Amino acid sequence: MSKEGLKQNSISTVPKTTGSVPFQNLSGFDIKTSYGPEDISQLSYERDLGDPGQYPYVRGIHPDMYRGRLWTIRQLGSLGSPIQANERIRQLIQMGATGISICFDMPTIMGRDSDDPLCRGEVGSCCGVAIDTIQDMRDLLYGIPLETISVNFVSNSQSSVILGMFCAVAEERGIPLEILTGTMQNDVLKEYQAQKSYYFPPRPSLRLTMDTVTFCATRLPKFNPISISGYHIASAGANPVQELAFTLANGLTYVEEGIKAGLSVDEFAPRLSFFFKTHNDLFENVAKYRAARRIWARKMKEQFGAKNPRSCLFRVHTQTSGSALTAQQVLNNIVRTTLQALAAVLAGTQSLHTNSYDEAFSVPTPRSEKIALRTQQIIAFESGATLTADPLGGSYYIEALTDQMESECYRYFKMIEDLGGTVAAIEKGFFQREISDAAFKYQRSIETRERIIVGLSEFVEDEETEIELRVNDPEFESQKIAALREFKNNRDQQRTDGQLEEIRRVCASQENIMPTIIEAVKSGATLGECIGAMRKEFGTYSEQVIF
Amino acid sequence: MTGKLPGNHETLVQSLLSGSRRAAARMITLVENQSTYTNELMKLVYPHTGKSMVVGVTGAAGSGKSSLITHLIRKFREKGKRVGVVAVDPSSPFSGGAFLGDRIRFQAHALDEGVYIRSMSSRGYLGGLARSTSDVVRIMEAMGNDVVIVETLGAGQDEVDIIHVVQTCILVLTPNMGDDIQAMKAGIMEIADIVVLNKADLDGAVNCLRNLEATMHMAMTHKDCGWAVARVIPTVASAPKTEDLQGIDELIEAIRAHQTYLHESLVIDRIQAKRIEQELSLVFRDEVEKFIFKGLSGTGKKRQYIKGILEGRTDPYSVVEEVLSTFLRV
Amino acid sequence: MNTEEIKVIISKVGLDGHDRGAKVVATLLKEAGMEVVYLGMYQTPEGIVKAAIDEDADVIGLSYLSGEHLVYTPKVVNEIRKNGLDDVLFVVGGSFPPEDVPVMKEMGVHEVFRGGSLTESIVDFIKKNVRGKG
Amino acid sequence: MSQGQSLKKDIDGTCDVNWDDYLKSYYEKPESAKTWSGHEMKELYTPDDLANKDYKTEIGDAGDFPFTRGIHRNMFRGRYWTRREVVGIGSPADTHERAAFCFEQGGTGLNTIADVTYEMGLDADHPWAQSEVGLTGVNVTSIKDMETLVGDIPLDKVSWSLITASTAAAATMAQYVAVAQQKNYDISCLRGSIQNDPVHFRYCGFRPACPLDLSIKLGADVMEYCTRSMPKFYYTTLNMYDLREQGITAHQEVAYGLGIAMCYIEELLRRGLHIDDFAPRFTFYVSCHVDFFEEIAKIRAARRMWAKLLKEKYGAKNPRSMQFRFAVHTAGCSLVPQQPLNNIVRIAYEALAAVLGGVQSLHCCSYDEPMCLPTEKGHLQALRTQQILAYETGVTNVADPLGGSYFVESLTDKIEEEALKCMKEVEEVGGMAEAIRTEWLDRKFESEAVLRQKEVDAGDKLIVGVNIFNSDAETKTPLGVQRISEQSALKQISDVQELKRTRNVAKLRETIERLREDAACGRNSIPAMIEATKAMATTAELLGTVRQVMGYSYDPMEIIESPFN
Repeated sequence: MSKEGLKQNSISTVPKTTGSVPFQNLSGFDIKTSYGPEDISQLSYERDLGDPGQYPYVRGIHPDMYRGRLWTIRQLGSLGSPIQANERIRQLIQMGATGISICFDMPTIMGRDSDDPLCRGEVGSCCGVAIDTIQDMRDLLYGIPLETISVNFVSNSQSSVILGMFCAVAEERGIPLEILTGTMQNDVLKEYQAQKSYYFPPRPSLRLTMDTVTFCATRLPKFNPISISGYHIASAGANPVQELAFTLANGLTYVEEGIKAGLSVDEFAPRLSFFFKTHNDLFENVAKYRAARRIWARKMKEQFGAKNPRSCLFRVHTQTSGSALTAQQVLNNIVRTTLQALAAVLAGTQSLHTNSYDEAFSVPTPRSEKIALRTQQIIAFESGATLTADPLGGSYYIEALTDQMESECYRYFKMIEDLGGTVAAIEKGFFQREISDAAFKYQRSIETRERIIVGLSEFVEDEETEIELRVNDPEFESQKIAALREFKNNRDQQRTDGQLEEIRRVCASQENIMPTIIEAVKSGATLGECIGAMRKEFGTYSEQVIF
Repeated sequence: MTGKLPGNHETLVQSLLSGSRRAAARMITLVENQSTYTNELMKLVYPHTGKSMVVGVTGAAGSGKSSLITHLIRKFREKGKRVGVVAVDPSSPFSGGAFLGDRIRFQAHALDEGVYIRSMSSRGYLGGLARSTSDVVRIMEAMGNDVVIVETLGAGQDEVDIIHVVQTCILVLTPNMGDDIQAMKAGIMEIADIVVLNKADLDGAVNCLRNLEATMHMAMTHKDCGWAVARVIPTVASAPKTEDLQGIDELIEAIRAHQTYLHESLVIDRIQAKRIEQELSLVFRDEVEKFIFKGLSGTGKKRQYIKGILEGRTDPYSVVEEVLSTFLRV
Repeated sequence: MNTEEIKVIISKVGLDGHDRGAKVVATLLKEAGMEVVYLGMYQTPEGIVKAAIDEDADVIGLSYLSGEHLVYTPKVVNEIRKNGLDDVLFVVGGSFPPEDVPVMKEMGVHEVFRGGSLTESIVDFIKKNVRGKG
Repeated sequence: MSQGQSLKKDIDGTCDVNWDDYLKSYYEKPESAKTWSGHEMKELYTPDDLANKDYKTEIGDAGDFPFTRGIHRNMFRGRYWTRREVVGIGSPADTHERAAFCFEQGGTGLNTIADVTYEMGLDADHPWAQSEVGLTGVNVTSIKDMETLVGDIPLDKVSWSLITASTAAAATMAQYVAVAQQKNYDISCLRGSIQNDPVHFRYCGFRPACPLDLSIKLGADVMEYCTRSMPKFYYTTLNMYDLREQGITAHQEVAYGLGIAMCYIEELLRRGLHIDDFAPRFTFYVSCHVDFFEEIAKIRAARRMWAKLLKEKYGAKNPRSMQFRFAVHTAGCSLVPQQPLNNIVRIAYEALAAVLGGVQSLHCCSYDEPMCLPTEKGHLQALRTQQILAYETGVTNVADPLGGSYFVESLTDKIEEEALKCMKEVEEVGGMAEAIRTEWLDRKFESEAVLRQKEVDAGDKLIVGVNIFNSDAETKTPLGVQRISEQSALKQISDVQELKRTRNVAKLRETIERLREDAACGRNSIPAMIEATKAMATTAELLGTVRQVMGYSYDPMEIIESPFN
């Protein structure tokens, strides 16, 4: 056995710092040594918890939770070309995935076509599919029975166009829009707060989102038009309580906007869903979900007077934390992902994506993707964690932590309110500042060894396990561009131009944009062209830089 | 037939007579499986049998038969005798399979060329002895074993057929058998030539011993009275410590005594005769049945008879009468 | 050939006494209708093969646990060959790296069942491959 | 539609999905509502489930009787659990090299594990041993081997964990002390532990070495010796883990484990020790299996049961006597060779369960254990798993974080209730010693093990890669395989033969005679063993002598005769 091996194996490699975490969780709460009945003496089961499936839904939104149905095993991962992406979907399903999720390449995310000069080298990037035209959407959805199968689009600023293409393809197939199911991420507010892939100023962006919401409310009643996403907020560096507070604040903003747009809360609120991230701190994470369910339920009922219980349900998709993974000692990431996935299940998530262990430095390989999937299956079928709803419910620690999360969250609501609401706060750079402060604080804690990341800040190894990389097809970009050219040549240019003009007109008006977009993509207008037309009307936006 | 043994019966039997365990093993399998060669083989084997001492050991499951036997083997080997052992275990009524665990206890002889051990499943045949045991014993005799030990599970009265195969029958009892004792008394005690109380170190052994000896005489009256089971031999056949073993020598002595008695009193001849009688009836039963069903096959008669009995037009007895009269012209 | 005419020797070899797996398999083969002669622990290659001869066994099944499989398998195969039991099926079960499966087959093992094998797969293999004795 | 056409070609046949099956799996739900051990679980647990439960007396704060919530008030804030990875493979020299390196790295805890030959009590030159020496650990035949093993590692600065479980533990103890004394250490200051649980070890394949009365005698000899002479030494790690690996359930693990513990306790009391003299040094080895909450509940239940047992049955006064001190070994039998990297997932949350249960010392399996002895990479991964739990997950912040959970508290009660039933069952067959002597326990293990396999065969228990999602078979171990060279072993064997040729036989005989007397008069055999060891007596000679006195064959394998007859 090598000396190196001996060193690494020796039980002596304990960190120089005494306590790993200075007895604070990621949100910076001071955690007591132990919690007992006295810590939850104020708690009233009926008022503050309720059984699963009962208001305020702290213990879960379904009475029988995973006994009724397991969470959806929804693995992301598309590949450059729509054809390959379609094939990937099938592979994942054959490995046992129970949800379909599609993410997009950089150009698509930025609302540009593959042939856009700005996109050289980016086509098919970041494990996403490149969608330019309705033909791409046809290929992507080829053979998938949209009548019964729900598809999740990880699409944000470009959502109106993607939804347009989705509807167009469905109509081509003669499927009535009313029966379409699925989800559009379509959460622009967090783009300004965290993800930073926006095209227009916040208010027009918000209007586009609300157009899709109202359109869905009337035309696609079974479709989730927004998945309000804390994941990206957290990935940008927000701590768990910030993720909680900002996500819910955004959610409440969409509700207000929907009501402004003339919808009744119960018309669209039941279709709002959420997207959280699970990070390394197990209990804090569970508390975050439980608090979210209580806050959302109470807000919807008490502030917006929702009558339909479904309006009060905090339904959430979860992804394990990509940013918690390290490029060092990659197999450690299997351990992290396992613990995070377990945390999400104990928190009562409705749907789950587990990261591949090599995600930190490469596009996942088939092997790593399989293990990510197996991780969920082992938890589902071996761990017994599905046996009963909210297994942690009643734990002195978890209940105390849930309460603390909740009150901290309300503190943030107050701040946002004082700044004049979410959009104003965005424009004032509030979220951006909060997040970058938290990110900085976290980074510091790692550099000062207050926090230890195994294999990164401690227990570092020189020797690394060799890992296979998935290489992107270098030919792909040029092929895609060629295909796009051919497509453009075969379309009725005049008709297309007309439709693009129409988009610009509607943007100036108060009309709902969706019908026009559907017509435009049918006429062969590309995603980039549609966005371009809107940009002419809405202009662009650049935030003040936050230090 | 596989490459593992010479194909024709003569050579197979020849190697058996020369003591080949391979030949014995294969032949026993053929007999067990009631293969078509059985009769031919047994014809060749039979003349070379009947000279060995055949000892039966019977008793309830867990009474320690195997442990006793392993000591008997040791003793006989010390005297330079070749020993064959047939250990019969019951087959599962559900699957027909069987778990034959006795060999674990015989591990001490695992490498001894002078010991041939064969585990057999009862294959559902009642009476603790597999249907083919008597043939198997003959084969072991022909193989040249001076002693053949037959171990069977004593389930109760149906055990009785062991006496037709063995000369000296050892019944193994244990203390605290509760009601089983009654069954034993009523049943197989009558067939025992030697009664052993194994696990005599357990509590209650003393009382049990007294009760048993009290009932002996009653039991004896049912038997040929020339030999009286004077007493019950208390033994301890399995103990991790050799010093704790008990009664093995006494048992060996009792076996010797009984054998001497058999030969001096010539009772041995009667036993051999009984054994042959039993074999005859077994072979008859099988052969006649085979013969008749062969004759019936194709005629559709068998089905008619069954139908007739079903519909109450006739009954098995009349049918058999009719069939026999036609086939055997009695 | 009828299942109850399939005679299987199940044994451990060497000092490793983890006999749980061997016992479980023995019990389940019995329940599958076979006649199982169980030899237990601390057997020698010679003793195992002698038992196989006496019992006219169709199958020899060994269970390993502690990495001794590469030590004993050749010795057992050697005994089997020496005694010309070339129609006896030799299978082993236990904990092995997949790399060793071909190695042991090369040595003369007919099939290898690694941990997690379902009983059905063992029964099926034996039924399919056991050779009749006429 | 040209692309559409080409697409059709591309997809059809290649990877066709049955959308109906897909929908079925979308609506899939768990088949069974039972825990791994077969307890029917309710859909929901609420305060009603804990209604008539008094926190103070039934649960208690961490650090307070009955210690349900942990034996320390501040749990991991005081110190982390010990992250133990076992060292010990090949010859004493190999093992020393590895141990020494750990120490140089500032290691304060060393583990060395005995191989099968040593556990069986055989010298390296025993015919049965020769092909297996050093295969699964290290064989210490004479004081020479122990000297090599210890080398220059300062015994007063290190906590040495000697993993010998069988009756050979007595020899190990003697050999360790002998070396320590020769090096002029004050043995009363030595810290460390020895597994020393011979009674359970008969079920791990060492029956010949571990007859019941001999096991209790020698086991208790070590315990008594340490209690009187080495107060800082943990003299037993009562091994519930190995029992669990036989295929029994969580509550049986606790029940039978405590049952065996009682065998030793009663022997020590019989020898005139007071319960509080020795109980504080009693430690346990517990399994963590795949059923997350059940294992946590099991640990909490075990803590409560031990506390009550010691207080109520044995009248312990010292709280430390009532504290269930335990190490966890994640369940080797929960791992499968199919899709081996999946085992990392299982190990990860099994280890989490151990930590949430408040473990004192944790050993994670290597993911490759169902295939071979752990590789370096496997070991390392296991260690990293513990480190991630310790430093990244924040689960160490709070003592018994699950305390109060309606589900966990109810499950804890359930396990305790079931375990008490099992203990009663054992009482009824006349106590654990009787249950072992009459092989009642053997039969229990056998039937349970068959049951477990049937559950998997029938799909009542699902194992990913085995009876679900088992499509692909792998042909190579992802990160390689551990092999051991036989060379070092051969050297050790010749050394032993050399030693036996050259040692001073007269002196040896004296010490062996004294050992024989002490054993015969029922005196503690460790002191005599120490003297004999110093006179070059070998492991087999020490144990063989006592075996003979107790009426057993000198050689467990019954092929060698005593050289002293």
